[in-house]
Amino acid sequence: MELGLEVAEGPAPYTVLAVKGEVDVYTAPRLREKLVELVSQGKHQIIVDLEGVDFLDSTGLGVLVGGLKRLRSNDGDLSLVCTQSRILKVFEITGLTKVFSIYDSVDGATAS
Amino acid sequence: MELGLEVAEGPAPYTVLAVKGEVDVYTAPRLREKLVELVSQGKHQIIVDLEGVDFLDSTGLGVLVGGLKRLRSNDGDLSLVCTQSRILKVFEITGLTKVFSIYDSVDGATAS
Amino acid sequence: MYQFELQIPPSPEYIAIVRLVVSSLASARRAVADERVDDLKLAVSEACTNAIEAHASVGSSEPVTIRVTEGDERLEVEITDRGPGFLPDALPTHPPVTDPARLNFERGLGIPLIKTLVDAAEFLPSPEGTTVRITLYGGPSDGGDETSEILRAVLADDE
Amino acid sequence: MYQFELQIPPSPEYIAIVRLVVSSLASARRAVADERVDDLKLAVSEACTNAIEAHASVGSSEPVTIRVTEGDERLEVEITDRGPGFLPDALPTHPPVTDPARLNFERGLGIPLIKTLVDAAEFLPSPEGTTVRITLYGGPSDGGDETSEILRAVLADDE
Ligand SMILES: Nc1ncnc2c1ncn2[C@@H]1O[C@H](COP(=O)(O)OP(=O)(O)O)[C@@H](O)[C@H]1O
Ligand SMILES: Nc1ncnc2c1ncn2[C@@H]1O[C@H](COP(=O)(O)OP(=O)(O)O)[C@@H](O)[C@H]1O
Repeated sequence: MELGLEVAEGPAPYTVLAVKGEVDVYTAPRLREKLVELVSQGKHQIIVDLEGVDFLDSTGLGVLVGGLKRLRSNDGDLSLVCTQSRILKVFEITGLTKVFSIYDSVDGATAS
Repeated sequence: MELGLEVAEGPAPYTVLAVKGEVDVYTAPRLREKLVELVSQGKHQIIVDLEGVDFLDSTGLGVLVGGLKRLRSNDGDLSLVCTQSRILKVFEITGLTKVFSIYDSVDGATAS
Repeated sequence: MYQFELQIPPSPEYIAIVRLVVSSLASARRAVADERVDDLKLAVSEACTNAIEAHASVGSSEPVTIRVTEGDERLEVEITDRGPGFLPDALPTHPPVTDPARLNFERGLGIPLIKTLVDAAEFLPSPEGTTVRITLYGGPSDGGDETSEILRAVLADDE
Repeated sequence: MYQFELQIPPSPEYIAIVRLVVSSLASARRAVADERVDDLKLAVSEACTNAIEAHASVGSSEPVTIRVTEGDERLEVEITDRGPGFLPDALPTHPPVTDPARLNFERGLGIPLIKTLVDAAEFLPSPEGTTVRITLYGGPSDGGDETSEILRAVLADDE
């Protein structure tokens, strides 16, 4: 099972990380590594695009929380793009809709 | 698991039965019933379109052989449309490429 | 009424297959409403993750067993491990999401998710390991205000 | 090296799930070349069909077991039933396809398919039932003239 991870530069200062596939305990470490790599490259405004994600579990949530924490401690931010109700539901259940800024589109996230 | 079975009238005297999904021991009885029904309605030139079939097992082959036999005994015929190599392979392995006329398209089958 | 059993090596890469099997079974049989299949899939996946971590914590390479039982209007999934067992009611709770310290907690979301997503979740520890029994009842979901209830459960978790 | 086990009720509707599991395992692990996954899927499906029919013939509702073992560069699938057993070498052969009487045979294609599709197929009858062991070796297929060999096997079947 492959996790798709594509990095694209958005309008400065944003970097967009598009995630595709299933994020679970098996694949989440790759997402974590990619986030750590981006932060260490000085990308401190990261938009994680979850539109291509079919499945997201608590490990995936944990990695996103970890990324957010790392970025905030660098005066940056991690925001999310997600419109799929089954993925949004996982953020809602865990209360994380109050922790992350979640947008309808990458444009929406960069316009914020 | 649903088996898709769509009947359409082709240029006379042809009737086209388009099959979609997986044909196995569970779903093949529905294919058999549909063929029996068509024959009993006087459709004696049947083209079975297998382009939408994802999987075909020996039970499915048996049903097609049974249909062919029934039609031949009515001076009719059953021909197939199939271009997918993994499905063609099953006909080849069992020698049934010599029993059925297999075409690239419904047009090819009616032009024969 | 049928039973379906799966044994997987205690390794994270197999959880995707469990999800595939459970969601195929649940949607094929229509014992549960379509929109609940995703809930079941996530709950079972979380329980398998915990089972596999439990085996890792004791160095066990024994298989983890997933048993799916369909009854009248309900679907039950039992995930059984040979790990150390645990006391679900003794788990620590998270700071509220409004507290900045919340960001220090990357874990501990699995069991709250399981409890919220399914109609019944039982945690049955024994000296040989743990069985998590997850039940979904048939019929469409009630469409109630799930989210607020959910948030309350996660934030308070004061049982 | 891992082992994966599945138990299904002896009913035709579950064979689709076995196919899903076996092909997911085979393609995820890359123990076998992609183009062989379809071969394995069909062979396992045929063996499960036979196992389920064997249970039906004796009225057994016991589960059928599918065990997938991955070794170095090979994938082995064992399908075990609790049916009456049979003698694979004593099966009748079909008339050649050129004979019009061929059309009287709608059945008996399963075992020739299994034998042709996989690298090794063993039929292990016992007083308790039958185990069919199917093996695929790793690496890409040899691209040889499979079809003619196949046709010979099916038409002659004179072992
Ligand atoms: N099957 C299990 N066996 C042993 N301990 C478990 C099991 N399931 C959960 N636990 C314990 O409960 C804790 C909380 O689980 P969970 O809410 O899923 O979060 P996480 O797995 O991210 O820690 C785990 O860290 C573990 O200590
Ligand atoms: N697992 C099994 N247990 C008992 N009998 C079997 C088994 N597999 C095959 N057979 C016997 O071998 C025959 C031929 O099998 P097969 O080639 O798959 O064709 P079919 O199942 O269409 O008859 C079956 O009809 C059955 O009598």
